[in-house]
Amino acid sequence: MNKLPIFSAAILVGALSTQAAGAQELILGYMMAKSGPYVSLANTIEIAVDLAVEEINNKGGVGGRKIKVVKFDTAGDPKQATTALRRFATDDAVLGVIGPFSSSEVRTTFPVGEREGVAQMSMASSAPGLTKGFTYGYRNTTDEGLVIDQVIAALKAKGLPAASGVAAYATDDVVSKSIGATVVPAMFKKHAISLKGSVDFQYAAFDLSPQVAQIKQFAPDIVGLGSPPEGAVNLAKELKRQNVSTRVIGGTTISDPELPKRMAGAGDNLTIGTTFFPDVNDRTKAFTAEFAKRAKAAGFERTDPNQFDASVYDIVYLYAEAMKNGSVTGEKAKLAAERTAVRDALAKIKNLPLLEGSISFTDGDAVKPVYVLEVKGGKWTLLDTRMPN
Amino acid sequence: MTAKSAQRSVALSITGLSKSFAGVRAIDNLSFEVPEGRAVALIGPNGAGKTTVFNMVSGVYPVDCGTIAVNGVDVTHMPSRKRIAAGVARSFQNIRLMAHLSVLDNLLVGQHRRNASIAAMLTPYRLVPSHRWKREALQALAESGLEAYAKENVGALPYGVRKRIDLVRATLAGANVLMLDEPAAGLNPTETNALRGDLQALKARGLTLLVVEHDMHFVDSVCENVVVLNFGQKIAEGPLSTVRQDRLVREAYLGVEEEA
Amino acid sequence: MVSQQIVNGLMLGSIYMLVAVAFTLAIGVLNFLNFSIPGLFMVGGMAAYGGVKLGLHWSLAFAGALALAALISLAVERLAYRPMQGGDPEAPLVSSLGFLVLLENLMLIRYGSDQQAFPPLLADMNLRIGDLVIGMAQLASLALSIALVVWLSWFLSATNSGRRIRTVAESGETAVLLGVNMSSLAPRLFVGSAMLAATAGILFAVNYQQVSPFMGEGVGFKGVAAMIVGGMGSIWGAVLGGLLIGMIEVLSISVIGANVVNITVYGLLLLILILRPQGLIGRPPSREKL
Amino acid sequence: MSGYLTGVLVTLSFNIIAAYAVYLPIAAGQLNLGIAGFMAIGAYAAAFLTNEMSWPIWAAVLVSAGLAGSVGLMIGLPVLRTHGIYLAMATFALGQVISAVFLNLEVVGGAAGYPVAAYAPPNIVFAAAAGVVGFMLLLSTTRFALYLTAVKSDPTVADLLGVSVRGIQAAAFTLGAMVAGFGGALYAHHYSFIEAQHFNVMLSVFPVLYVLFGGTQTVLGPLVGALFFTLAPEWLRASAEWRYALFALFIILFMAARPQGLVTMSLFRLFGRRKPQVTT
Repeated sequence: MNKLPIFSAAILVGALSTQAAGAQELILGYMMAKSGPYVSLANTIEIAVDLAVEEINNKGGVGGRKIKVVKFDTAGDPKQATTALRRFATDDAVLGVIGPFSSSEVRTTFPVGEREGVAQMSMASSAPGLTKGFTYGYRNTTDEGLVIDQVIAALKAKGLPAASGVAAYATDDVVSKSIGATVVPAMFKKHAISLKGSVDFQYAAFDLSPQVAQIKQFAPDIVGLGSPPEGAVNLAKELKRQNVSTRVIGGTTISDPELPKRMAGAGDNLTIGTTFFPDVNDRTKAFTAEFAKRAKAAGFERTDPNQFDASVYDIVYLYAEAMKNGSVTGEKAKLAAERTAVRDALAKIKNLPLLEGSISFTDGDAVKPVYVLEVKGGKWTLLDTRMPN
Repeated sequence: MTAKSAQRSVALSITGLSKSFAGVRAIDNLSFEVPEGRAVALIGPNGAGKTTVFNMVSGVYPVDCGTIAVNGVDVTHMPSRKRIAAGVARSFQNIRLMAHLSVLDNLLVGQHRRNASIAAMLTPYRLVPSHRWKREALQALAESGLEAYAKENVGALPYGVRKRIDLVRATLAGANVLMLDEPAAGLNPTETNALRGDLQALKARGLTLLVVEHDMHFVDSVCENVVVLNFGQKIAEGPLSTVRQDRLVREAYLGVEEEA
Repeated sequence: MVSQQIVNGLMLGSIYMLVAVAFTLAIGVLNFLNFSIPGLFMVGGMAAYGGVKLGLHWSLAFAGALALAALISLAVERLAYRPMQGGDPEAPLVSSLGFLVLLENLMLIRYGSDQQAFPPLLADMNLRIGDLVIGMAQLASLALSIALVVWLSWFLSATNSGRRIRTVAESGETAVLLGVNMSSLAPRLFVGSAMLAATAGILFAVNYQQVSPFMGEGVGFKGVAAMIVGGMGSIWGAVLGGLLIGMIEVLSISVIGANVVNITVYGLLLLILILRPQGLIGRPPSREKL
Repeated sequence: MSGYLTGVLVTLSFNIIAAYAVYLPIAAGQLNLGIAGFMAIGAYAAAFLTNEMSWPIWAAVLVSAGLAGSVGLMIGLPVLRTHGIYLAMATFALGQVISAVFLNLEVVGGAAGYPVAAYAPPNIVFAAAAGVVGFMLLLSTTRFALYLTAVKSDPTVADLLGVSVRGIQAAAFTLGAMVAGFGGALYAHHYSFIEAQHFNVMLSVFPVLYVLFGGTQTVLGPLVGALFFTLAPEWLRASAEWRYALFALFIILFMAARPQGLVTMSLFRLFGRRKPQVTT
């Protein structure tokens, strides 16, 4: 009886780990979320990873060695994410890990990475303070506090009405709640906006009519929103239905290239901060075009890269830079030392010009430009570009 | 279990028992007694209320009024679960063996009343080869000649065998009053004879029986007395031969049956 | 604002109500807690969306969605209900949940995990009375839901088939003795309850202009709660329960906050189950005979 | 040991513990759809004890399991007055309420979740799962296990034979809650982070599926069910996006073919016949 699981799992491991046996390659692990709740946000990320790796290898790799990526689907599940990390660390001899995707996964894999001594860099988790206490944990994301700060500053700079505000947020989601309950009130105070009240809803809420009825009573200039994109869509539609005209502002949680289309005519003036905008310069335009080509070829419905695609593309370059600076060889014997070297080199990166702009790290979190976008005529338009101070 | 000496001779005593369902009187002011060590049959046409009496004595139905005493202890308002400890056990008209358990396991459940402590409950007896409980249950089976079925799943057994196992289970609790609901119904003549032997053995051990049964030859061979019910009322009581002569009884029930 | 919140609660309740009726048909008559119903609700919405996206007229898309839900429900009857007769009472739960997971994942593969926008049927489908906003689609769905329920309760009490169904609900054995053909009745009931669930899903899509592969779960569980609060097996109980749960949810949000919704709604369910398991309208379960 | 294998076996261990938490009440005829609530109690209580009170892990885990059990007993007694589907729904509602309470409990992080500092390595998790299986096997040789089946099979007759039906059911429910709390407490200390959103309906429902799939008639059913539900999605990894759809389809077809679950008494007898009968 007891032999069955070990036996069958052993077969699996044998089948999966043979591919990781290459000798002179620099191996990175990549945690995908190709099934489960984040599919639509995360399923094109693989294209960006492959694109960046191809580009680097075509230019000769890192110190003459090619980068190789081993992939594992976590389904967005924290438990499977730790399995992935254990596999990368023990079986695949990776030098660093791309991912995981969600904040919940980060909370379970960062402690494992710390014990195993292997760096991870998340492309999506933006809950405040996730990297605190971890020396191997990195995020190429911007803290929502910094983002919202810049969004409001942009409104003030452009002279848009922002005298009074209401906070609206999903109560059962870590990032959304911290935005709505902490970040928005603090930033309103910082920018002298009077907080008239707050409304909340459940993460999966479809009916926001009671909340909008309350917002209508407050009649604010702006609504500070902490929510996933779905909440923004539903709020915009319900605001329109109940005839409430107010500007909704938010952070990177609602940054989605498809959002104006998904709001189907509602949501004009929705203003958000994000870390990627396709029309900034030639590099972003080239990336967007190449990404679209590959996404189309792979049969994806969405062909515009989102902020996670851009983030992960830069993560590959960040690892390449760190491996170069750390003089990493990929030899098995030096694995532990080289993993630490990668970690230390990441921490030292300053103002590296990449796709998203100039990137540095403070306490494991990336510091990079914030693009303030506004919905106008059913499209995202750039309102302002700001550098967090 | 130890009855007071003055009442020692009465094992089961029913006084002024009444029960209505949705306004219809099912049992009306019924009183009778079963002396210790004797067998009494409760007879009457279908719907006369015989099973209802069993259900009230075992506590499945609450009574409307009247009292039930077992071995001198008033059990009228006792929870059904505790009545087996007062000394009354029963079998069922539609055999109620636990289908997913083996014959042996069914009998082990039957022993519960005598092994009800937490310690007994948590003894890993299955690890002990030929544990006292298993031996005891097998012996009881052997006395009825059913030991070959011990490991079988009860669901798969012939009707007559299940019926007798139901009886063996009822005896294992150590109760001195047994209520048997149509024990011979559906049995072939051989099985009926075997059952008769079982019941006589029980009587020989001093057990008291209350039997609901339609087979009058069977009743005659096992029971000393009968109580005749009709529409929930007692219409006659006494030895079967006497009761047979009763005009009311003949009209209500026996006459029809005898001629059939 | 209070009147607006009452309107909001009634509208939400009308969706729960239909799902609750779908559940109550399956459980009251067949004694089957059919967890594929949230899946069928989702299929109603998602298939209608798929149809509209393919360029079908909305009426065709709706009809297609209903037909698809009915077909799936027949498969549920065949694979989840029928083989389980006589087995553990919990066994059908596994397979009906299996259907929920299967349907969700099939839609996920086809349309992705994102919530999709359901196109509005009219430009502005709202009545505005002073400050009060009432969605016409919502009003229509409330009316349709009530009409369906009225028809259903008339059908059960006044027609031969309805009486047969009620006999089965009272006692499966008696029904068989009276010559009710269960093997032809059960599929019909499954189709009926699937149509109700899918209709609710379509109304949801039209009202809230959104669909997603997971839209059935939250609504489905609230539907079960509504059914029990009202009284299991009672159609008018499901109506009352649905409206009550809708009102409580909206009032909890506007008075206390969204974070207590699960506590108030499911707390009420728990309380009802402990104090009055038969629900607000419904008969107490009877003790078996020996 | 391979890192991947370790990861899968850890998941398996937690699934086995959860399966037995559900199995105990199911064996007594009660469907507990709120097991996640008891896991949450165990997880949060143990995390609180090690984080804020600096208790050692083992003490925190044991005390939290006891706490989950006592909450199970206190809430179980009124809830167990209901039967069948009503009971299932009551436990379902209970699970929802418990996790909603933790979502609002700011002292353990509220919606932001609660990081856990102390760490229980994989070997501890394996040992705990083995311990639970051993305990269940031992329990299955007692009268208590016999009465679970008796109470499920025919509560009326069990009652008339003097078995305290409510007592057995309450004990099974409480013991199940305790095992769930034990699993939750260990989960918190292995994965180093807990959040109320994790303890949702699906977490309650999946162990029920393991048990019903494996079969409720024998003590090995939950083990087999948990094995299958843990390993099958791993086998199906290659089919990427189709893996959960295929998995669900398989469950439906399997249950249609074998409604009593995989491991049944008759299967056992089939194998038992070949051996000499040593038990009598």
